[in-house]
Amino acid sequence: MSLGLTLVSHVPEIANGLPKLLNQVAKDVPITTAGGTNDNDIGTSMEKIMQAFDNNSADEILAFYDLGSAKMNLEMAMEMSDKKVHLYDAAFIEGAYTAASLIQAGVGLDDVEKQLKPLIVKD
Amino acid sequence: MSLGLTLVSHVPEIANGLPKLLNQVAKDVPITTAGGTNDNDIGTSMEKIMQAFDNNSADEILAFYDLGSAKMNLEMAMEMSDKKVHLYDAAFIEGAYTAASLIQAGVGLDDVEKQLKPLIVKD
Amino acid sequence: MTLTVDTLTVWMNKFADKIETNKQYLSDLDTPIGDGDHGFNMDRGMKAVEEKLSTKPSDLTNGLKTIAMALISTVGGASGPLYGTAFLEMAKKSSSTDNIGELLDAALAGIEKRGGAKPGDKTMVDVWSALVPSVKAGNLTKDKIRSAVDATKDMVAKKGRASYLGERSKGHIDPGSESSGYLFETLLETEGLL
Amino acid sequence: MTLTVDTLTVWMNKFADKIETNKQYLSDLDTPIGDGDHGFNMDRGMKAVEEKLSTKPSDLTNGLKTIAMALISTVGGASGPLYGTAFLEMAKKSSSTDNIGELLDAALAGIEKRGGAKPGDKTMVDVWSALVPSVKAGNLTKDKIRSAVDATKDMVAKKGRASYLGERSKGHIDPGSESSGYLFETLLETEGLL
Ligand SMILES: Nc1ncnc2c1ncn2[C@@H]1O[C@H](COP(=O)(O)OP(=O)(O)O)[C@@H](O)[C@H]1O
Ligand SMILES: Nc1ncnc2c1ncn2[C@@H]1O[C@H](COP(=O)(O)OP(=O)(O)O)[C@@H](O)[C@H]1O
Ligand SMILES: [Mg+2]
Ligand SMILES: [Mg+2]
Ligand SMILES: [Mg+2]
Ligand SMILES: [Mg+2]
Repeated sequence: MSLGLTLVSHVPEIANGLPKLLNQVAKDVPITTAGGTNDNDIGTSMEKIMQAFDNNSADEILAFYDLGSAKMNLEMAMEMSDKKVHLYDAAFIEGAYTAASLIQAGVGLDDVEKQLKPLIVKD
Repeated sequence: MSLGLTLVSHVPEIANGLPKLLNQVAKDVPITTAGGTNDNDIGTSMEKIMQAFDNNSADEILAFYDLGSAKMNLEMAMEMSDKKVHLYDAAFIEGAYTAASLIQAGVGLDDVEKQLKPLIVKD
Repeated sequence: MTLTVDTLTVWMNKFADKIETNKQYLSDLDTPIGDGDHGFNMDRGMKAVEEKLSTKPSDLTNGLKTIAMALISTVGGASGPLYGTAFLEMAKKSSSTDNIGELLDAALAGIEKRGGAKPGDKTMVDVWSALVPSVKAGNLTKDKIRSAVDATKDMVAKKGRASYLGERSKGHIDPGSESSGYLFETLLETEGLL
Repeated sequence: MTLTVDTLTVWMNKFADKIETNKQYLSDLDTPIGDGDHGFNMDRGMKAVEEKLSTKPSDLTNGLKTIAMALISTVGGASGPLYGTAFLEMAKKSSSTDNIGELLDAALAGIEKRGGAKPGDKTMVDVWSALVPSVKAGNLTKDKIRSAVDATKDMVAKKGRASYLGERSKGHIDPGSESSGYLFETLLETEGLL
């Protein structure tokens, strides 16, 4: 069972930039992103999130987001998608970095979640 | 006494993108950034951070960073700079968003710090 | 108390008009406690809804689903998934009933599930939870709508962008509550519906 | 036990050579528990140091300060501010002493202050804190250096990127400890210094 990440940000640049930080420590972890609205304005898009799930080659996806409205679009996309997706209310960059590092090191989902616990800062 | 933000990220795109999110809710808050190394690679630069302090028109600066080595460069820049800078080990995007919103609403430093407390996730 | 494709269309066109007229006001409400885009978001969304409904939907369920998808795709902000879920839940419910009260009950449950807000959190949930019972009791009035919207003014936001301001969110009407107020006003103005 | 501009320059050139020879190995050490750049970072930094020192510094303090600033500006990763602070603290201390042991004491204190790591946290602090006392006691050896570096292998990282891996950081030598080992080896190899 392989694990991957989907990153959802209100800002296209952040969604594009964060994988550069993560790829350095997790070059084998599939990372897909959804940034901005369908018009590439500040906001999020359920369609882009569905696309990011689809484009991710992993069997199971860990999803991270920046602000609350991104979470709503994420949850809608999860309801409409066939992929198995786990959503974390973790600090966005710190949580994604932690998960990416651990998945690269071969750590399983349970242990990844344990290490994400102290990073849960929103709901 | 006016408050501003300096944002330090390993990734130039993240440093450039985050102010777009914050400007929407804090259009009067001075925000300056330092992203990437002097060669614009992934990493941070003390010189860029000093520049971001200097370019910030506020009297006092609240500083946020993504990963630990950014913090070291931030602290060096703080030691070398004349500006009054407060450094927070808060979730990067969530902390900066919270601080920007509150400063825009005219909240003072003490109350901003109180609201940042639950977002402290690293050291 | 029966929602049909025709009354739904009239209702949505009236709602779209009211949003367009008040889009600057809604965005202004969103400025001190949010990012100042709520009116523009809703206007973009309702223009897409109007456009979609200009082709008559085959039935009520499809009409409601079309509205939901248009809002989800075009609004952009938090109000997109929230209003979108409201209409999606109405679409689902419409396979077993066309009673507007029951449909709105399903919509409210959808908004609460999607956003996790409870009454008192200074969100559109405050307006919906105050007014859906009035619709069901057959006694919705403009005054009740106004009071439900105004009641959000002194609340402290617990959800959405305004919640970052804590106590400072007091003293401002919640923008999503104001737009929800318009939805109920235009419901009231739709002849033959309530 | 006296550091001079000349011995400092010889030491730094030897260190730069050792880093260059082993840059791939250092980066490989940084791959399983970091981002795989430590050797390239240090090589970039030490090339800048060599270049700066090709013009003879006016005195020891300026020499040490020049090294610090070159490392701070060019290394890019965490090791930049750490080695940079080490040389900056030596520069400050050099106004009152040129004793290598006392200078290294100040350097170690600077690294600890800058990074907040303690012995046992699987960082370069482990190597520095094990070896500075040997320098001062006049009994530094290659073997001691090797053991200090190797001791980091079974530690669990508490600071730096490797700390994100928790228990999984075990079983790998810390790259910054390896490069610090080179710094002490070349110190040993610098004639007339210890
Ligand atoms: N979690 C939530 N639950 C219910 N309603 C919410 C929630 N978050 C936001 N809202 C509503 O959405 C409105 C803001 O919508 P809008 O400005 O379009 O989105 P955004 O805040 O993303 O810019 C708020 O005024 C509030 O009524
Ligand atoms: N907080 C710290 N305190 C002491 N040493 C540290 C700390 N963080 C990292 N290091 C050292 O820095 C080394 C990594 O350096 P480098 O790879 O150049 O930086 P980066 O991790 O930013 O890519 C680690 O092997 C460790 O020895
Ligand atoms: Mg808004
Ligand atoms: Mg918005
Ligand atoms: Mg590294
Ligand atoms: Mg690095």
